[in-house]
Amino acid sequence: MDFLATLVNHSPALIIAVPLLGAFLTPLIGKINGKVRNVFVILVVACTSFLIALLAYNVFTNGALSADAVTNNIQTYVFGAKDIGTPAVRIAFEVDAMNAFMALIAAILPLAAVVYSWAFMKDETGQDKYYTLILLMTAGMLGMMLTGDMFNFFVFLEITSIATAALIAFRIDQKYSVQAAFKYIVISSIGALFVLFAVALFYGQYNALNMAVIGDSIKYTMLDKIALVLLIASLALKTGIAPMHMWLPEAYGRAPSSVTVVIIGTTLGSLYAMFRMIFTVYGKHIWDLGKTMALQLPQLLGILLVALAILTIILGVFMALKQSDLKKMIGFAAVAEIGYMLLAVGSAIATISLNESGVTVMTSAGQMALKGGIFHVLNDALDVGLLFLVAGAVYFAAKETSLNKLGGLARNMKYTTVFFLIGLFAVSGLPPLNGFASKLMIYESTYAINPILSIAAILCSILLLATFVKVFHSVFLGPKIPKFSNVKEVPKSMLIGMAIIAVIIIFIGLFPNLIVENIVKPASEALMNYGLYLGGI
Amino acid sequence: MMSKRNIVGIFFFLVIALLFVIAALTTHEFGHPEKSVIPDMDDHIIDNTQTETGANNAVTSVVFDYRGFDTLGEATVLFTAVAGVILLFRRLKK
Amino acid sequence: MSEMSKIVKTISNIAFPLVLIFGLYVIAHGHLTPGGGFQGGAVVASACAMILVAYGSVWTMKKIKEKHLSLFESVGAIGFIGLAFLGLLFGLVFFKNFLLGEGLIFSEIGQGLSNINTAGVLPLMNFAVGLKVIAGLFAIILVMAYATNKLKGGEN
Amino acid sequence: MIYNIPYFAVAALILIGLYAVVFKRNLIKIVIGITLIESGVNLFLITLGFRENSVAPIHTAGTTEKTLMSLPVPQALTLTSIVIGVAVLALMLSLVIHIYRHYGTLDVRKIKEVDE
Repeated sequence: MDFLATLVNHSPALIIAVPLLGAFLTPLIGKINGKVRNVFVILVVACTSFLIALLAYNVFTNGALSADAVTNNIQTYVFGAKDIGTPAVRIAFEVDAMNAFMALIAAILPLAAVVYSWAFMKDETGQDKYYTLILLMTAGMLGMMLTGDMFNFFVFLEITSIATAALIAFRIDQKYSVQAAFKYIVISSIGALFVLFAVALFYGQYNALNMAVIGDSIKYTMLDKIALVLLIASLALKTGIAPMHMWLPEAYGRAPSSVTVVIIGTTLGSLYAMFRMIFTVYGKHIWDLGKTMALQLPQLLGILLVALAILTIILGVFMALKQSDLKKMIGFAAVAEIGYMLLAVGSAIATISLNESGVTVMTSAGQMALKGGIFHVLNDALDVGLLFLVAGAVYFAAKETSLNKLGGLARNMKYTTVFFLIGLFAVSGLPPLNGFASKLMIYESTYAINPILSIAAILCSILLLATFVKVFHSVFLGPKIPKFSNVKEVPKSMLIGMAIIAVIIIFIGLFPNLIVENIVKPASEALMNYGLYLGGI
Repeated sequence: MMSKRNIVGIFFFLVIALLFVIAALTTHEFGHPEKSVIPDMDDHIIDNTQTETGANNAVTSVVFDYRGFDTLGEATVLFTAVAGVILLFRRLKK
Repeated sequence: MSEMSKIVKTISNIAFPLVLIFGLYVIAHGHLTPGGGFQGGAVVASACAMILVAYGSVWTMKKIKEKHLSLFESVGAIGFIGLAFLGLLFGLVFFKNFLLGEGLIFSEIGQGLSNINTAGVLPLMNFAVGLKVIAGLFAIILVMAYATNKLKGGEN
Repeated sequence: MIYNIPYFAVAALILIGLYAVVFKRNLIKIVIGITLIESGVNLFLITLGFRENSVAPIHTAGTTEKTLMSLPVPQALTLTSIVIGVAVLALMLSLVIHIYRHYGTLDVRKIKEVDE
């Protein structure tokens, strides 16, 4: 058990270091043999997922594996020394329940992606670099989700965006993918540079880079307000929230499907960072200073986020209706799904107010909305990821993604059809799958806050279901098309990749309370109790 | 010849410009970082770089020791860019 | 890029070793003077870029392929992260400066400009990063120059 | 306000870069705009760390003597940010080369015309 405790103690560093080392070794191992390299990459990602599972278990149980590493459900790791010292000079990772929750998402998606890639990428050139970049993306995404240092966050943001842009342009012979990659890198480097400017503003005022230290010493100066605006704008840009959503469906649609699954994780990493900035770094603004200010920051921020969210949902759903390309259509559905998360969290922020005894609290509806929003982050990653993998399987088998030309694939591709049905029901929120569980929480809580929001959300969800049913009909049902009569079921590795996600979707759909009670509730409490995070350093 | 898109663009541009100008006005006086906060972290590094890291050069001690993990990330960024560029200019057929 | 005239070639032949030495000096003295792995690596990479400009990308591509440079870069990166892992092994913390004060190489504490035998793993990390930056930047320049050469129809 | 002139240079650099990204039609100019924004942010970091009458943060005469030194952390951050900028620039330029290969032009309007 001693070894296990040591492993858990060092797991925050190893979670980043193992995929990085794997990425550096991949070009060397690729020299030996393609199969050896694939096995190696899958092993590296599986190792990482295992470490994440250990870390998350330790954090959620408050130290069941290594009690001395965890206090108040927060595990810290300082690089280069035993502790961070009185001025926090060193980089520290601070993993609380919310970080662990996000890391769990990042544990599932790359694993499915690399297993799926084995057959999906079989005939492509440049596989060494492809796997290297996938591992780098995984490492960067995990770094974004675990780090407790502002500048370190910027570095990982850039690692993910460069790796992502290169992979979006993987099919360089198709002009649209090159274009989508260029758009993506322009947008994301502007976003990242604004984040860096905000970091510099913090540094100039507080002479600190650690999130907890900044959050502890933050005042309500003009520069803090500017930094908040820049952070929210740039992270919204990177998350694909309307009106800055145009890059997202293109990037999702033009990248190879196995890459898209990981890009979903990176997008959600940016979303997580936005929540972390609002709830923790600006926690004092939202909870303590809010009661003394004439202009109520939480309400203002909440209403702004809700407005953006509604716009995102409506734009996403209506643009999805118009699409004639399968992958772009799922991309717009992904935009709408991000809107649902933002809607829930935004309305939760808007409910923060003074109660009778003069303490700032979030109402119970707001707390439920926050839980629903966080739960939906997990569900969206799984549902949209599964749909993209299915779309990739369709492309792999039929070499076509246009909805007008596809048809009648269900006869030859039985398993893929089943997976698409699972993804369809999950993403449009039908029972008994996971999307229903989280969307129900969002509907209930937003109905208590403002019925109009809830009704708009439900209507858009129904429209989304209608769109997907139409797609299902035109791709998988319908008359047999002679061009696709020889289509075969996709190879086993791709089916396994899809099955990994589908099994988790069904599990969460069957036991939603298990997940909500054990994982989602601690995560939402970690966001609400910013004091614990600030006290972790 | 002002299209609607241009007007919206100019509006957002002006808003962002205002942000940066206000930031430039309200940042502490140039050359006097101690006017906003006492630079604890940097003074700690300057005073202890020789005893804690053994290096005379405080910048190198920050880059490779105090914030060594950032440098790993930075090296990774360069590695990523090289991998990406080679991937983009690869031969498409085997 | 096609090759340039004899004058340019001769001058760059003379300048190349000088720039190379200066770059290596900057890398080796990273913990004592301004500079370090990145800066020195960029200097050496610019020397390589000068050769590339003088002799043309086709000639350079015949001498060294980008996959070899990519391998060198991997080695540098593995060296860097390997030093961090050694810190975990010997110093019990990832990125621990485990050589400092242990009596092996680079173990002394800096007392001024003269002593290069200081700063623990920092000089080693400088070398690893330097190798990585030389190979990485040169690979980027070489690949892009070769690709644009092909784009123009290979006028070489 | 006269003391803040370096910060106005920062704001000017960032805004010129942003202007190029938002309003220019040539892809190379957009790329130049991004590098301008990046230079502005780097300049901001460096100016934040400057102390009047200070020397570079390198100990040249043993541990005992003390002189006023400028802040080392912003310099390290800028170093990191410059390398990241180089990486982004390399990738963007290779994407521009590919766009030129596909379309034969770098003008955004002409690229849109070809797409339709």
